Amino acid sequence: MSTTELETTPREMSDADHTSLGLYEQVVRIRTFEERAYRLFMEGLVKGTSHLSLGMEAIAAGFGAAMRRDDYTFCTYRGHAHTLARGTPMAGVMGELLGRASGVCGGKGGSMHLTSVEHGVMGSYAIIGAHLPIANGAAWSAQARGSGQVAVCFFGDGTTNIGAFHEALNLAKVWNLPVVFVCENNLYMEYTAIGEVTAVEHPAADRASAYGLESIIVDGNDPDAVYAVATTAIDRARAGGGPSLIEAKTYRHGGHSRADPGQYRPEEEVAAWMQRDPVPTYRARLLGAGIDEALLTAIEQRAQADVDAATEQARAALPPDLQAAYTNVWADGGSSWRN
Amino acid sequence: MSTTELETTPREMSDADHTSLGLYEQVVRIRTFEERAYRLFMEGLVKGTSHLSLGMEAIAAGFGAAMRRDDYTFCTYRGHAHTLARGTPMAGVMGELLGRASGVCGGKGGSMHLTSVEHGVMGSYAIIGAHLPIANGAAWSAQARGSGQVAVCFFGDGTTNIGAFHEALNLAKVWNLPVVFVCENNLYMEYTAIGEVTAVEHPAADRASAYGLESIIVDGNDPDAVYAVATTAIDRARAGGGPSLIEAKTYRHGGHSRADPGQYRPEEEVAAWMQRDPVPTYRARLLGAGIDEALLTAIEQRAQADVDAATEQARAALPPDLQAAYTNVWADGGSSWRN
Amino acid sequence: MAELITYRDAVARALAQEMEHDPSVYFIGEDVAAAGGVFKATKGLLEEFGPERVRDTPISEEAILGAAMGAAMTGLRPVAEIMFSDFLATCWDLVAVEIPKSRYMTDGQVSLPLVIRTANGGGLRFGAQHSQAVENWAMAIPGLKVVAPSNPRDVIGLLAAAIRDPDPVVFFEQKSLYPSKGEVPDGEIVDTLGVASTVHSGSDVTIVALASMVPRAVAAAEELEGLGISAEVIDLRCLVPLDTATVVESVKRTSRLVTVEENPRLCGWGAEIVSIVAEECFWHLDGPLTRVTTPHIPLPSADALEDAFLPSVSRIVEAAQKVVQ
Amino acid sequence: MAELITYRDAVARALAQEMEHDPSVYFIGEDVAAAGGVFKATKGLLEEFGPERVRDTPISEEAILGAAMGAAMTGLRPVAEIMFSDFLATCWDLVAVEIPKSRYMTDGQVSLPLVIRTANGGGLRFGAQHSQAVENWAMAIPGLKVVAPSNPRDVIGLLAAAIRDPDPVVFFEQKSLYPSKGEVPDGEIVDTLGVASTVHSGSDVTIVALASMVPRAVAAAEELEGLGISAEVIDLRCLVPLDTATVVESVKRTSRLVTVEENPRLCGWGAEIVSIVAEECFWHLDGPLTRVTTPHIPLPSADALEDAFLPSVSRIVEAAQKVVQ
Ligand SMILES: Cc1ncc(C[n+]2csc(CCOP(=O)(O)OP(=O)(O)O)c2C)c(N)n1
Ligand SMILES: Cc1ncc(C[n+]2csc(CCOP(=O)(O)OP(=O)(O)O)c2C)c(N)n1
Ligand SMILES: [Mg+2]
Ligand SMILES: [Mg+2]
Repeated sequence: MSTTELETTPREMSDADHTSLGLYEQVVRIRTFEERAYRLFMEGLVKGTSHLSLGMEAIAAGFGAAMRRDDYTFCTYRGHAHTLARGTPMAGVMGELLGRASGVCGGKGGSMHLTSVEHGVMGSYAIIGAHLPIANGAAWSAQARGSGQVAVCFFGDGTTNIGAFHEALNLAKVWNLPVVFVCENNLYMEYTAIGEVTAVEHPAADRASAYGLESIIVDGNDPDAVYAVATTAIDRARAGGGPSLIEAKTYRHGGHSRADPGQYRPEEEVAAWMQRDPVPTYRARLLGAGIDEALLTAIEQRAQADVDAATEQARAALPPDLQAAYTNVWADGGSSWRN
Repeated sequence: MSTTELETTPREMSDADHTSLGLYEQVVRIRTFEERAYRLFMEGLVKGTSHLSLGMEAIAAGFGAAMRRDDYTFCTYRGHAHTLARGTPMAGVMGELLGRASGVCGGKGGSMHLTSVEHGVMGSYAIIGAHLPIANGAAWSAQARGSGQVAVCFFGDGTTNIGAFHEALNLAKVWNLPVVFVCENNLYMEYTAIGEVTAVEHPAADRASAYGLESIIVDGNDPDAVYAVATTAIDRARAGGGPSLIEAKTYRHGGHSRADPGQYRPEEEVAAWMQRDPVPTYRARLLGAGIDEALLTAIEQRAQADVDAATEQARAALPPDLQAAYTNVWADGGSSWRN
Repeated sequence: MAELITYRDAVARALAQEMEHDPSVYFIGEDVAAAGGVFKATKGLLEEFGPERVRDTPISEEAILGAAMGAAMTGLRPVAEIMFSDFLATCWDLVAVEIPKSRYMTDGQVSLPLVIRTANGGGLRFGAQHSQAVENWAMAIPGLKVVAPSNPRDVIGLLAAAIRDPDPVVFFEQKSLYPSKGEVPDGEIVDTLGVASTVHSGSDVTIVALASMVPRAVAAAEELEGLGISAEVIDLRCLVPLDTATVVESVKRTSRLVTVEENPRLCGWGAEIVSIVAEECFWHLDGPLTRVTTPHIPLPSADALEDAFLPSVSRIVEAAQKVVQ
Repeated sequence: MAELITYRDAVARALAQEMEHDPSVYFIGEDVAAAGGVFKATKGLLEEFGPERVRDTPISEEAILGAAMGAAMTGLRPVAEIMFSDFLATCWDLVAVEIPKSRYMTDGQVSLPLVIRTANGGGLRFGAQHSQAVENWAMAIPGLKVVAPSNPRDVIGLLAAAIRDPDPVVFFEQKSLYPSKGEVPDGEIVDTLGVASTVHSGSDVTIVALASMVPRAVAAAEELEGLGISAEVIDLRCLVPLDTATVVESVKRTSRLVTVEENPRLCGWGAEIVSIVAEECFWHLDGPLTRVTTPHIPLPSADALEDAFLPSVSRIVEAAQKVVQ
């Protein structure tokens, strides 16, 4: 449906409206950033590889908004969105994608390993499944320290078939850890449909009972729905209620990584999901709820400006000094293996 | 109940009686062998370690009887019973326990790695979980070759919490493999109760649905019940009906391995399970069914005689020749890594 | 007749040749069938040999190698792809503790004719978890054969030999070499494992290299010629079986050794070559035995850094000059 | 005052000392708490420090090391036990690809003060899957510190140092040494990582050993004395950081080197020591550099075979005689 049909006259802003605008701002910022990252990859400025969250922004936005400042995020190589959603400055993320000294990891991590500990982003992990047990560890430490922090761990549908998933979910339940596992089910692994290699229909939700957990599925393209389910799970974990496993149904607009056109996906499927693009649909919902379009336009313009600025800063930044390769292997700052 | 109460007058033997006698013979042979293995370990003749199936004999007996001669067995370090249940000669098994050249693996495998390919025993694996994916491979090959063979894979309750379990069960279902996974749930791992480290009550059965499988629990101390469930699962697999996961409830009479007295187990628990010892209870059932006690006594005497003979042969056998250490690393029979 | 093909296409040609040759050869891995592999090195195999013999798997590396191992012991000759060699770590129990020990522990009852293909090494700006050169991990495990070709022709000859070999082979394809081209003769190509090749003859110093380091070593040898140093370059091709005869014979002539490996510094395969030479050629040596390696650091992602720390032609030249002077 | 205690009891004493010293030290593993460990090396810790700090885990090695890693990056100092070093293969991704690279990839944002304790090596007739000596696997990974004590006193001093170290340490306890006894002084013991010790002085040949090979090397040195050969024995104690200074200084004096390791032949730590010496001491050498290792085979189970193939005193003596003559 077109947004205009829905438009009503602007009105006073409620708390809920502010939350909605925050969510909209986040999806728009991520969308704008990812579109730019794709362009820079095609221009050869982003080297190696890059995995985008285009179409999947609502999950990062909803959880980011539900998390406390000191909560922990663990994500994958497809982690630009989650890194930004915790407030990591765009320039540092863009700098890392471009392999600059100004990057959040000084250019040593790259697109797949974005990390910003000061923003609670404890790392982007590029080995399928590896970070689920690690997220448990952060949750265990929060529990031991009585800090009330919660660890939120994002991963894909394909990740539910690797052993580390199983080990992590079981231990999380047995130790009653404050951790929330979020499966971003975008229906595909790299180029293979999850349905072709999985014993159950819902790769995460149909496994929940194997760990004594409730089966939870949410529309991953609906920022409000994600925010609601995230708030419930995170609050429960913080209150000592233990872990959750949430399956968020979503879809990536582009391919798996780099220049993959994603042609292994049926046209109708792509078209159907494009109808559910979280950015225009959420925009329409807000307008329908009577939010002043000017506010939305302002958000969109601010996002463009910020991404432009971040891109400029990253382009202007220097590559890492060669000596940097020999730093931070060890806590003493160096890399010597001999006395 | 005492056996005498149940006794009735002997009668003609039915097919069912022959099956029962076969099962009884198998549990008695395994029981007798394992008691001897324990004694030889305490005498220092079995070196290293040894994991017995005392109290768990009915599972090996029931499955052994239900398998076709060319089916595949994959078991663990706790594999004496499963190796014998496929018809591997006792002398070769005893020889391996004693580290003799006459052992089924020439003394190079030891108690934890009993293997007899000619009897379908494709190996005893000492790394928890490792053999579940390997059993899939044998089942995949049987499927590809159209041989109608089935792979049966035995493992313990503690093994359900390691990643390889999860990966194997999922692939078995996705590829519809002719494999039967049998969890011997003896309530303990080494010295820790399975309930203390597992998110669900039934470590295997409560996970079946995560792989699109039926939840199956059987009394692992009842040879008839095991035989029945084994026959159904194996026939289904052979007919192209895919994998099964079976949880057999049982208990080990002794400790985990070596000289472990198993004192971490509550006395009442041990006492209660001793009441369910498969050997006397099955003996009583057969007598109650009117089987001539003389037949049972004969089986018991034959088992003793065979174990005595196997022990003598093993004691008399030579240790492996030192040169044997350099054989069979490679298919050419040797061990050279250079040209 | 011969044609110029890429290292990438050589992989598919070798697999097709062997699946054609032997119906018991099966191929499994992640995204290998319908997608033709993430490096496009297995394109066309599904179409040619069908879904029974060319199968996509879940992301379950232990299940993949378990399937290969169990199938190999019961009559198939499986080839399993582990997409990146870094991921061997997620199934290392199968690679290091199950597959290589089975024949030995059963005193020969079990045969495992299987091949693990994997994309190895750096140079693509993939960062520390997708760029490791881990052929030394496999070389350290008794019971594994280890192969790493440096050119398209060898990819075919050695992969064919690995598939026909009755023992488990880990086959390292250097991912930085996939786009590289080379002459390949028509018809079936099957080599023998354990035979190194001397790709550049010389008399002053022996340079031993493998896979992606071979073209760099050859370039260095050419540069050294201009500097009046005659370098012999040996392409090992296999780490196990290891062609020690070729290395020892060469070092006895040149009296000097430089190894060039992508492995990080400590316990790389270069250390093994140096140790063999230090024991078996000691009285022939005229200079310190030197290794050119990646420094002992995780590989950084930024292109500027990655290029600076993988062994380069100039580092090889310097090392050779140093041992000769 | 000092007392005679076992290597096994030294482990529990070191853990108690450090858990006493620092409330952020936590200890997890399979059967480590209520049962006190399958080697009884952690007896009494649960009773002393309670179930919050001393925890039994499921049989989930990846979950164990993941818990340790995540906890270490967020304020705890976890010690995780991997029961047998062979099982490191089931969590090798955590050991080799996650834990050692995290600080580097994040350019120092993440600190991982954690220790992985594990029972390593052969000699107990446990067969090929429970007897491997894999300290070389860990040494090959940039970002890991690697420790392997040879006696009860060092178990305490080095385990304490490992726990207080800000970087990840893999701590190899040689399971054949658990029953061995040694003098241990009273009070807190904390050593420094990366310092080798010369346990027997000599002038004809340097013998470099580690863990269970140290007592054998010393016995060999004593036997060699009778044969008129003066052998110096160095106990490395740590592989990373590596005390190359002590080794290089010694070899420059003795001009000869024999390394003694439990690793299988190829790419063991002995090859690294030989390579360092072959490059840095070349002009001082008077004889071939020799390694005594386990042959490159999986370890057989039978006692007769196992005893014959782990490096023995007599093999060390022969090797030293050979390089000296
Ligand atoms: C252990 C391991 N196996 C394989 C890969 C290669 N790989 C990278 S992403 C990917 C697909 C993951 O799919 P999914 O979990 O659905 O996440 P998505 O990319 O769809 O977000 C694969 C197979 C890897 N990185 N690690
Ligand atoms: C990967 C791995 N972790 C730990 C061990 C040590 N271990 C040997 S047996 C055992 C207990 C296994 O319990 P369960 O699966 O219930 O089998 P059971 O011994 O009771 O038959 C453990 C932890 C191992 N062999 N492999
Ligand atoms: Mg996906
Ligand atoms: Mg058990």
